[in-house]
Amino acid sequence: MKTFRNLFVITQSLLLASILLLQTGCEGETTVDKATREGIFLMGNSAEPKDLDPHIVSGVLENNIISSLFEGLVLEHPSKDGVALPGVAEEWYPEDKENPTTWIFKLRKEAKWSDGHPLTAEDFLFSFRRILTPELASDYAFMLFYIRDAEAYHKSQRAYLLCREEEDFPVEWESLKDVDFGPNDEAEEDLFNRKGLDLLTAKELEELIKEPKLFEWPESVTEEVRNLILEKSLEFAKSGKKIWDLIDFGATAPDPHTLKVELNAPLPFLPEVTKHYTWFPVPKHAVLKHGRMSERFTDWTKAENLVCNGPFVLKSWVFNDHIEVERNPKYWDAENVQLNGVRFLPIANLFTECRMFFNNQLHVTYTLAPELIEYAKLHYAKNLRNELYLGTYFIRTNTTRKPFDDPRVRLAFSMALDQKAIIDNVLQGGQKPATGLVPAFSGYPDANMVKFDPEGAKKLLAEAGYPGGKGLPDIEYLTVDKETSKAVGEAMQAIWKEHLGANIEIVQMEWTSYITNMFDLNYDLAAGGWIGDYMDPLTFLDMWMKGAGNNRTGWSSEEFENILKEASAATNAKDRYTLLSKAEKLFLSERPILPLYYYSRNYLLHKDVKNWHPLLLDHHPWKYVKLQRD
Amino acid sequence: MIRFIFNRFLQGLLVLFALYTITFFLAKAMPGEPFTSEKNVSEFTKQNLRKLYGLDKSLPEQYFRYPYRVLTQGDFGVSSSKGKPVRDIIANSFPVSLVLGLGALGFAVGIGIPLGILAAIRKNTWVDWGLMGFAMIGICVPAFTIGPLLQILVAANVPWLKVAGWGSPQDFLLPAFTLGLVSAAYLARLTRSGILEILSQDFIRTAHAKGLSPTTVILKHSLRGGLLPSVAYLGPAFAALISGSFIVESIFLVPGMGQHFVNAAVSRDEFLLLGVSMFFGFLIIVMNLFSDILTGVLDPRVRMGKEGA
Amino acid sequence: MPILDIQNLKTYFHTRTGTTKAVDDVSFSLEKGEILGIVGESGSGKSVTCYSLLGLLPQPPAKIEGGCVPFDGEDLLHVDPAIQRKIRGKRISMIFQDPMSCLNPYLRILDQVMEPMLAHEPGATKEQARERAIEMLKKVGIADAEERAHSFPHEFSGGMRQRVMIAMALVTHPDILLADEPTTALDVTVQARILRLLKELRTELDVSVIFITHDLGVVAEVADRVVVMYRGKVVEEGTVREIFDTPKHPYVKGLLACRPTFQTTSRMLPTVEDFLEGKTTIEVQEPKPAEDTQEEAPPEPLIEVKNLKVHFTQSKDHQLIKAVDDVSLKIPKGKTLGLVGESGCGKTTTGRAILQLVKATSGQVFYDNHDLCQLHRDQLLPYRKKLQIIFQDPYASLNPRMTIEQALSEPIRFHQICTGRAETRDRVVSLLEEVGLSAEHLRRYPHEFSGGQRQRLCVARALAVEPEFIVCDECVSAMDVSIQAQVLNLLRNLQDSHNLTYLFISHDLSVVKFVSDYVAVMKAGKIVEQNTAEDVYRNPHQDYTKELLAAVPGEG
Amino acid sequence: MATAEQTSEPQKAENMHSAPSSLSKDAWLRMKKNKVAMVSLGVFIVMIVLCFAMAWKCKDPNIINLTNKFAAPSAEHWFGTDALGRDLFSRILYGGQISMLVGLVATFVSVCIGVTYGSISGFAGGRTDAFMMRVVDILLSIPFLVLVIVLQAVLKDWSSDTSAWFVETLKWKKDFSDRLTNIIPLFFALGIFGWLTLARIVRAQVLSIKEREFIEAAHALGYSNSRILFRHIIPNTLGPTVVYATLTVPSFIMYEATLSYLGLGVKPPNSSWGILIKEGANYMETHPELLLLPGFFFSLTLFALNFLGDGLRDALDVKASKD
Repeated sequence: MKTFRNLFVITQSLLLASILLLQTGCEGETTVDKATREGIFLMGNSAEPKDLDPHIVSGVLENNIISSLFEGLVLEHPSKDGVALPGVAEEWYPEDKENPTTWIFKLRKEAKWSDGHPLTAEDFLFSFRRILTPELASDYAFMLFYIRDAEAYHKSQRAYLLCREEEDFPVEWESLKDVDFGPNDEAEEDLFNRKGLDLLTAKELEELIKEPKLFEWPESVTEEVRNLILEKSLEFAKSGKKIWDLIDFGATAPDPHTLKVELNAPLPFLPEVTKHYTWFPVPKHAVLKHGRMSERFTDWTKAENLVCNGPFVLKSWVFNDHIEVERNPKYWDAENVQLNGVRFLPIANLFTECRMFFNNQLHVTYTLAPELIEYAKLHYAKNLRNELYLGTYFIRTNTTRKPFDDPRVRLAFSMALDQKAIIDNVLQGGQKPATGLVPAFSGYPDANMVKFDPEGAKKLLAEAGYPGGKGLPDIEYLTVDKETSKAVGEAMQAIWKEHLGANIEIVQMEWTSYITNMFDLNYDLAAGGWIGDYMDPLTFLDMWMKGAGNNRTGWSSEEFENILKEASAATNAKDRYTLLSKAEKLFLSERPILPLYYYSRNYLLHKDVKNWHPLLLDHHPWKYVKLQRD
Repeated sequence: MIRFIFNRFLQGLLVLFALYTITFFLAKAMPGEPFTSEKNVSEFTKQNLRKLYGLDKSLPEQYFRYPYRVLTQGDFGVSSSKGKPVRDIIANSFPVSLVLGLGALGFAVGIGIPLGILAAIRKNTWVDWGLMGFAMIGICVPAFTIGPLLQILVAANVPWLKVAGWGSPQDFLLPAFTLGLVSAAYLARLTRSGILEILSQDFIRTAHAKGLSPTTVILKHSLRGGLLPSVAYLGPAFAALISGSFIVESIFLVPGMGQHFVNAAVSRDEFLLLGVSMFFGFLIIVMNLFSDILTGVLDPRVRMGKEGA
Repeated sequence: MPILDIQNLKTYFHTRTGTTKAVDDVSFSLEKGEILGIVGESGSGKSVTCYSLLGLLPQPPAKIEGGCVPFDGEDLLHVDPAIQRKIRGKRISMIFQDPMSCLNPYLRILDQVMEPMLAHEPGATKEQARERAIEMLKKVGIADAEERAHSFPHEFSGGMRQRVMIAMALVTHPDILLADEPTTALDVTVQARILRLLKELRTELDVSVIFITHDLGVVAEVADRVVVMYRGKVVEEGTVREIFDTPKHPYVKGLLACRPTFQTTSRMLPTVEDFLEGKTTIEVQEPKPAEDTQEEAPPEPLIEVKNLKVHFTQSKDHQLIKAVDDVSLKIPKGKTLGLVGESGCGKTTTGRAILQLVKATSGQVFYDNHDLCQLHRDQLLPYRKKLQIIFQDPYASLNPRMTIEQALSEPIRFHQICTGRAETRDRVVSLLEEVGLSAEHLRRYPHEFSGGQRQRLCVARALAVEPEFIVCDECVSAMDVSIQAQVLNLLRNLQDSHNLTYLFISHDLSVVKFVSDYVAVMKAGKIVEQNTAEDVYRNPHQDYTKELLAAVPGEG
Repeated sequence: MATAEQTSEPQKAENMHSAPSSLSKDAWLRMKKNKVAMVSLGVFIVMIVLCFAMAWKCKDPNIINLTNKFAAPSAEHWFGTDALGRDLFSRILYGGQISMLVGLVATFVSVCIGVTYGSISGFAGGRTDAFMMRVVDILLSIPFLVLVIVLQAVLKDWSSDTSAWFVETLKWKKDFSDRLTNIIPLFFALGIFGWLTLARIVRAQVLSIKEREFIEAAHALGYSNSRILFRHIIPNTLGPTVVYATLTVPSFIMYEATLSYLGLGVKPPNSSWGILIKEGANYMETHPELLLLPGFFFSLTLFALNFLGDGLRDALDVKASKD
């Protein structure tokens, strides 16, 4: 037996010895020390990007990488929100200051792609057309819908484009808004409504003319109009022309270094919008070298092929492991770029990310797990960043179902929500209680309509016919499979039980099921939130229009939409804000959503990082970020 | 032998096809689709996306199209969530999982089997109970507890070990240990009972009668037969180890294959899901076959017929 | 001077249920160059004695309580384990009963035969060990030793394996060889060859042998001197002649008497108990004067087997094995047909094919003029209870997780012989009493019975369904002679009282001679000779039969 | 080495006086002699009493007190409170109800399926066996999460509808029927996968048992196949089955937590050991007691169960009872 035990000891010590062997050759320098010395910024970036093609992706994490590789017309300010610095455009101005519908961007002449190819207005025109091409199916094409005819092109609105040229078209086009020009997935299987009138081929149109029952028109549309539309569509379809030839696209290039953008309506904050990566240029020559314009996921974004115009170029991309960028010597402002490179790590696990930071493996984390905030406050107080973020967390209500079809019930639930208690005790991330829908903006009035008022809530609920919660059905609260979402749900469950006597059943689901159920209005209450896409209140308001992709509450209001329309026509920024605020108040008085808090971003930042300032959208322009050991 | 492998290969093909059928229809039965997003994606864009991935076709057409393209063009489709060909994703992540899995296997075998032998030798003593209790801890304590504990207690205090990451040679140690621990525990139990079974056999008495030392008796005469149950266990277990583990990969930031099983399901990434599932099914089949062959190598009686007499 | 002198050896087993004195004050000595036979039945302590010498007993539960065995200046019983290991396998070697399970199935023959030499002769190279191993394998009679040494044990036949065991034991040229029932599991002809080999090797290698066996015939064949053990004690010691001709102890007398031989003519056997109880004259029933009727007209056959063939295809190499090849048999009602042959000759398969437990490839089995082979599973059911079987291993053939009551009442209920609970129970009790057990055994499990009792239980289970025909498949082969006598007597009694018909399958020619009215000799799937028992034994026609008869130990 | 014959007849007869009447009673008598198993049984019973009898006397486990979170142990809260200020002790006890129920019922279900399936496969042999084992291969490779998501979608409304039916038709208490109907889908999910390995183990056992002579004797007695299978073969596979089954209990309990998070199981604010451990692990740095205390109860129960399983195997093995 003894010999046997020896054998056991030997195997174990061999194992240990081999581990110790590995130890030699490792110096005492931590990962971050080394990176700081080399000027490489180490960033936790939550997940592997879907792609590096600005026209395909739609996430925040991709933005972090893409904004290091590409540069748009204007650039974010490193410390001020809503301020634009020159990017590819040296200067920009609306043709008419009073009515900013047409904008001119003067591009810098020395702008170059990283392969030395000059960057001209033509590249922008190509990029705009590319992202709008229906076949590319970009999720985010709507960000360009401000440009004249962009929407019509992207959605292939054939009938509209054909008929608007017709001077003696019998009716207002507006009156045809109920026609299924686009696809209608609720239509019956064998009807052309499912495909959409504008998308029918010549053959299908001929078939339809022969057999009119194949397409259901709204009753109000006259025979004459129907035939006219069909005829024109057929004629066009047969001609073999493209929709692109039909439109009068708003973006043009008067000369190679001037970009002219004509919009549907005046837009004073267009430069803000162009900071978004959907407006970034892509290299026409490089994209076409690796595939067609409308092809997704071609090889042009591969590490060895990617051509870009930002402060950095792609150095390596190891799938699911890291993406590293390095200095772009061809960048117009290369001498002012502070970092030698950035390494993005797809760390999905929040705890791992924090522990990597604690172990000096990261300069900045993507976020901070709420469970670790307490620990970070104790041990890493200097590194802990808590910044306001342009986003609102809210609970959607299903206004098509009892009891939330009654606005009084919605209001009661909103008023009973003890926002502060939840923030202070569950989230602990320094979030602000949401007083309205739109987070605080400079110049935009706070709605200040959402308040914790349990007594008022009880009264309202009683008025709605549920005194003390009696008669309330079981309410299903839909949320995702995350620990924090569950904790918030449990806290609200207890709060609503206490103040309203309501029985809440928490239903957790993984992400896609949750979204699907929410979109199908298969819920009573559902957790939700919205992060602003650009620095304007509109990004929070236009989603509540009828049929907008993210409404999903079943709520709609003509009045609300009219105010928004009015606002879009307003030329004066102040008037516009007043109108938007009016819309917000109207919305809040109906309370189809129960605002909980305004987001804040909690993350850890290493002391070596300089020039990294709090920003509402959290887009930190890479060229200013600096690493320096004090 | 060749006939046996050929037979199993044919059966394997049928298994793969059945697996494909089930996975395909399960994937279709999940709520939502790859393009479900909280962003405002219009029905029009979705239709274009469906067209792009061939998801607009009728169900039977889609059902036959995939195997057709796999078999004729080696095309496993493009992942809708990662924007890369599924073949490349597997080719990129499988080697990582393989290294991790082999490391885990190393730990499992290196810890589990010696402990099992020790427990068998000291049967029904405190050594035995202690070791089996330890094995029970390995089975009870989930990876999401062991992993972070190792990060906090080990990685944070050992300068040359990183909390997470993949790249330097020592990076595989912690994740492989975490991954291998459960298998080590199972192996310890299986080895213990396997050896005890063999130690009660007559030929062990013969070996003692020859005057061999106890170590030789254990190592030469009882280990081979005593390992048979472990080998049978290791077949499918190894397939599971080298196809990665979502939890371990997530905790230690390992770019392996396990995360695709979860991510593909959550993002309704049909082709990636089919790809990794079929690959896993293939591994299971191969490993089961391999473990059957290895059983034959260890036990010469199995090679010839069922039993000698 | 004796080479080994065992003095007052005491080995006890301490278990939770109490202490068993397995070896209780045993003394004997082994002279140089002799073969000493130790005879005794299972449980007599003969094996434990040998294991004690080599320190092979698991301690606990075994404990050597006393005695000393001086060997080479050391006391074998109290020597340091490391030194004991040096003696074991080098100076004293051992071979065991079942060569199937005593060779490591996972290692090649050569490795196993080389191993003792490599372990005990540190200077020996692998090459030398290999040479010596091959030489030894040749010496024990393995043809093509060079080639076959690379095979695994399962590729060898039983006799070959025992030869390998012997080679392995003698490869280090030991002084003493302990042989524990080395031929018990072998066929008679093989046994004869092995015994001859042992005798040859003894002189050639100058080794002293302790030969342990329960078979008096074997001892008579091989030993110079005999020690008889009973319940842990030596009851008698002497030369073979002394023991066989003038046994003194009643146990030895009983042992000699209860063994059926070719000369036994009585219908019942005396039992050891009779002798131990002090009966001096043993009354056995006189043979019935039935021989006349037998010779005149054999009664109607109950079972008739015509051209029965059972062929298997081996799954791996697709070889056709003709296990039973064109066998025809007739078994008259109320009589016993003995089926003899060596292992693998197809006698067991024949028995099972008759009972339709194995599907016949072709041929017919008539019972009451119905061809059983043609019947469907459901149609067969009424015949199941008419035809029963008793197996060799009574332990393996009883469900270990069923009490005796459950095991016996299940067939009764199933075949609806009795329906009521009480009625069934009465029937079970009467069955138990019929086979010599009692109602107090009802709630026990099979493992709580001794081998002989278990076989009685198997008989009782077979009787439960009131059969007319029973296949006894080697049903006494694994038993000690005293128990064998009891079971044989029981079978005889039952045959008389129930008018049963037996097919008695065995490799033991003496037993077959004793129980059978008719005998069929089988070889390689075919019947080579078939006649009345008397005729076959007195006047064998075939060479094979003669060879078999000549090989029976103690009958030459 | 001590062969079966060694114990002599008279001693046997003495043991016979207290002859037990059935396998289970007999097994119990043997187990009483196994100290480790009896201590384990004691621990296990204490756990059951704590969770199922004591729990009702404790505080309501779901009362939230946001201002008193992470409280240290006190007379008021024996184990302190959790992240939402709920009493940890009563949460552990109530969680234990779910976990033990899930662990034991799911194990029971998977043992039932696994044993039946595996034994049929092994008993039938040949092509049926090959087919049945390939089905196991297929099920083993099916992506678990996908199946769970589908099940969740299919069963989402089922549980509340069923619960409502219980309340209306059978007049059950709403709370009780809700909890019941919520965990039933869990058994579906666990049941589909839980039995696969067990089936393989049982099959291997059956392959060797069916060659034994008592099975042939049973055939000779004309018993039907199902009788042979269920009366003679399956009882003899119990030993390894019990051991493997106890090894699977922890994984079932942990799976329950994962499934609950996907909406297929325990509904918040109710909890289980798996969920408590999963959530407690997140506070590892700051409040390790949230992980350690439920982890302790969980491990203790499983240790007890495991040694109990070992003891049970030995007790069920009638042959081993000799020494």
